[in-house]
Amino acid sequence: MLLRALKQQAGEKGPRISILGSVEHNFFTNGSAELFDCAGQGRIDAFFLGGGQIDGHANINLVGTGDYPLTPVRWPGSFGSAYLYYVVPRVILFREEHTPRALVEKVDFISTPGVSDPGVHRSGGPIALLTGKALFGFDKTKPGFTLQSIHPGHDLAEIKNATGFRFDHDERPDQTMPPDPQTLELLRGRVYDEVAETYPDFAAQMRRDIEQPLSHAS
Amino acid sequence: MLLRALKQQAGEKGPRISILGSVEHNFFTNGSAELFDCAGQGRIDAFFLGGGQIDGHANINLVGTGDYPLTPVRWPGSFGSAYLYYVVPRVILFREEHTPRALVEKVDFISTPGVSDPGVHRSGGPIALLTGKALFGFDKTKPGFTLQSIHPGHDLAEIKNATGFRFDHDERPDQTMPPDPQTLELLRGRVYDEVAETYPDFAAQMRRDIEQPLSHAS
Amino acid sequence: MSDLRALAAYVEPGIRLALPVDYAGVSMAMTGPIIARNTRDLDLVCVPTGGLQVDQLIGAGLVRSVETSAVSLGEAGGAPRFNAAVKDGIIALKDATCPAIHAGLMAAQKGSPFMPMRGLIGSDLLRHRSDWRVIDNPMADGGDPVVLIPAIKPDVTLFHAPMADRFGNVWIGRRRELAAMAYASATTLVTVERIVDENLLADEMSAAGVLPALYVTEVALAPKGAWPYGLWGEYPTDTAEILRYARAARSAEGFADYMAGSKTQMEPA
Amino acid sequence: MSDLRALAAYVEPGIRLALPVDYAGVSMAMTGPIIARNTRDLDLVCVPTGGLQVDQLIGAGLVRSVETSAVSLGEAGGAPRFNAAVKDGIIALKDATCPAIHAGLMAAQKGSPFMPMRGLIGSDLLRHRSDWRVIDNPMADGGDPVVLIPAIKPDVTLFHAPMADRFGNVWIGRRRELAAMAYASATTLVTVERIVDENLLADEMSAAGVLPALYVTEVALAPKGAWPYGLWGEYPTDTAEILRYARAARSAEGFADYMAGSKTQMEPA
Repeated sequence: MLLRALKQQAGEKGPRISILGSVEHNFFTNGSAELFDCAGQGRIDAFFLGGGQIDGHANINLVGTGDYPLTPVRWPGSFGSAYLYYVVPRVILFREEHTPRALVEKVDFISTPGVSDPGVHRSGGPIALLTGKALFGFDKTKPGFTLQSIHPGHDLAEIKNATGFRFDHDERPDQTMPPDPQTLELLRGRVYDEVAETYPDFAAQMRRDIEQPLSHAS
Repeated sequence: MLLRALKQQAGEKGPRISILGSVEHNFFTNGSAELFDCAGQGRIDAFFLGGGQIDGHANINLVGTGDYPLTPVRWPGSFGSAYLYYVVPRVILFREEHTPRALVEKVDFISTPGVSDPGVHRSGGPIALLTGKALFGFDKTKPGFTLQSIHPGHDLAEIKNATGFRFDHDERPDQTMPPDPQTLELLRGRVYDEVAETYPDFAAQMRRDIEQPLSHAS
Repeated sequence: MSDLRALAAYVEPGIRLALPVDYAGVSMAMTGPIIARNTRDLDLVCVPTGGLQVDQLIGAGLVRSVETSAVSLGEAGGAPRFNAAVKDGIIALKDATCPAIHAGLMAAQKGSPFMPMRGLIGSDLLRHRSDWRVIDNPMADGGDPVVLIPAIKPDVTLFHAPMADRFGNVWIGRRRELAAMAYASATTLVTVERIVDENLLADEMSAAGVLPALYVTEVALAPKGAWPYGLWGEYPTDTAEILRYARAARSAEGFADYMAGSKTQMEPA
Repeated sequence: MSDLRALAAYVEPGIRLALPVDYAGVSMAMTGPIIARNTRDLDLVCVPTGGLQVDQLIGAGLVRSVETSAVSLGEAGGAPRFNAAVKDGIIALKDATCPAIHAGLMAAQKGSPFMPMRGLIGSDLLRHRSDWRVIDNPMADGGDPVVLIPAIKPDVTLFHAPMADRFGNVWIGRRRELAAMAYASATTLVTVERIVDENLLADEMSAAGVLPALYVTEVALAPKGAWPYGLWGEYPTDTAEILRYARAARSAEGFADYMAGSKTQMEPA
């Protein structure tokens, strides 16, 4: 949405974005199977995927902790991940919570694996992982994550403590570039408005979270 | 259509009839695949199937005569026969032309077979064959046709000469019952009107064919 | 035209019942009548995920198994009675992924024994699904494993739609998963906001969004029948009510209280 | 918005070109511009059968192979240039049956290598199709042979529809095989009767019959663009004209004369 808003400000045609459950952002007409068909046809370039647990091989657990099926903590389920992760070329993983219980050495249940054996049809997979503290890239040949940059206010020692899997990194990692004011304005304006159509409570909560520190600062 | 017209005259709900290419008689909304899906779901009870050649095992040839693919006489093709014939319980074969070139001992090309080997999934198949001269039943266990009745104006010797395959028959076969006046009126009135929506020229031709002998007679 | 109780009579013990995703048209109006009959041992198929209705049927003790890609209350968080039933081992789980549910229904729609599907290989979903098979793609020169999903043939499909006509044709618009569910099912029960006089198939514009009567067993009127879920093109989701449920249903007692309260007040405020 | 010549430029030599059945929306308006480019070695896929357009492309010598369940002129009888080309061995034949064509397109739509299909076993269609495979159903206890149809991935799909909007969304109504063709194809070319101003996806009623712009490469205006075929909901078939063609095209010379005459008079009378 940000990319589309930026491109449209620049007078260009932005990318198509689909939000499940939205009318305004729903350009599908063949029911809930169409997204997956579309991905199978190679028409979807990128996809964002969260996870209850993410491990060092980029395996994703969306099912629950402990021994399946009697998982003491049960999450909703795998949704379309066990398909989209295989066929969408650029999957960006995200997990706001950057802790050893979220970023684990090995997930308790593989909803969808980060890498596949040679010979298994796989045209897609993870390219990055974004958390509340840092940005990682993913190299499927190793396989493993490499720290790309650390968000302002955090340091390498903290990242290492907070991450349950091993990862490669430079001795002095880059800092994540904050968004410029124009981008921030778009994010907090138009993009929130668009998100609010489908996730009104989430958008309202985000707005409150942002306005609070701002009012403290003033 | 006749059955529906009769039932509706009697105040009953008639069967559903679909004519491909018709708006009025099209209650499908999922494109041309829906008829076949519907049959696969077991929702279609009966189907009429013609054939360029029909043989004694009820094999149907809709492709052409001679050696495939260089058939000196090419017919349009197999349409949906190689599926519907397997899954529609009651398939009624029809061939107006009752000659040894139409009803053959062995078809030149099997568009769809009359019977299948044990172990092959087959919930449907032929039950009868109607020609311009006679009505046959089909027994898949033999497999083969049995003469049921001969249309008025024809006799057993003529049927035998005109039929390229062997068939069982009584020594003195029944005569086909002509339709009663009410049925005939429905056929030549409402049913033609309904057919004319999709096949206007065919319906007009049939009307002319009927009116000619009638005007001769008067 | 039937009433909700007549529809509920089709939901017999031990049947396989298909229910749509929260935004497609959930017949919440039928949840009460089904629970009132106390029909047990239901095998639910969520197409492709489940929410409030699934959670309530589980909470009421009617459910034996759930085949689904997820169960959640969306913005209101996890599905409390589902999560509790999983933890206690009360329901059997057939965890899937969305396109596998669609593939199973498509196999039934086509009268095919299975559909192949990419993905899945190496996942624990596959490891726990003994009904799924892996074969080497016979079109390839060797290797190339691919998963086969068996046909999913629900006994009953139940959903809510904006309208039906007097002939039993139901307007589902672009929510074609509802048609896919009906194609695959022996019986299809539909509640609608309204019944219209004109034949929805008579006009090409409306016909494009119709599930023909051929696939529809019963239709019943249920205004606001998706509430507290919304219905596309009709009314929004009542998120406050779903949050109220989510809080109440954290405990079995809270769930029972909420459901008892719903009986007296089935209509939205 | 493009013109017909711009659309014809996508039809390059050696491509696999998918065309719809006569009653679904044939872009007859594009037949002339394609023939004018003299694009040879086309592999046609008829979805699921072919008619006038297929016969004319074959008559003009552009076609290398035809995958189809049938080619005919309907009430006007056999397709004369197709029949002649078959007899002379000029075109390669991939004779199919309707649901096999749909199955191949569905495999491409799903990103699957193949689809299984009942029927076919024991037919000479199967015997002549080396690209189809028979396997024992892995879901059965043994035996139960079933045919696998490989994915059909056309390079280009071409059809005619009543309308498109300014954003490239095309209204196909209930002719969903047109969507199936587009899903399966790399490029989709559409001619339409008219372009409308409003976004067809903005209203749920019209949206239900829309092929979204996402799948549409080019749209061009071609009023009466299916003529002499009819277009559902718009105008009837001009049977007299198809009969005129059928008579003329019995010989190669008659065909050439007819097509030369069509160039000067492309519009219906």
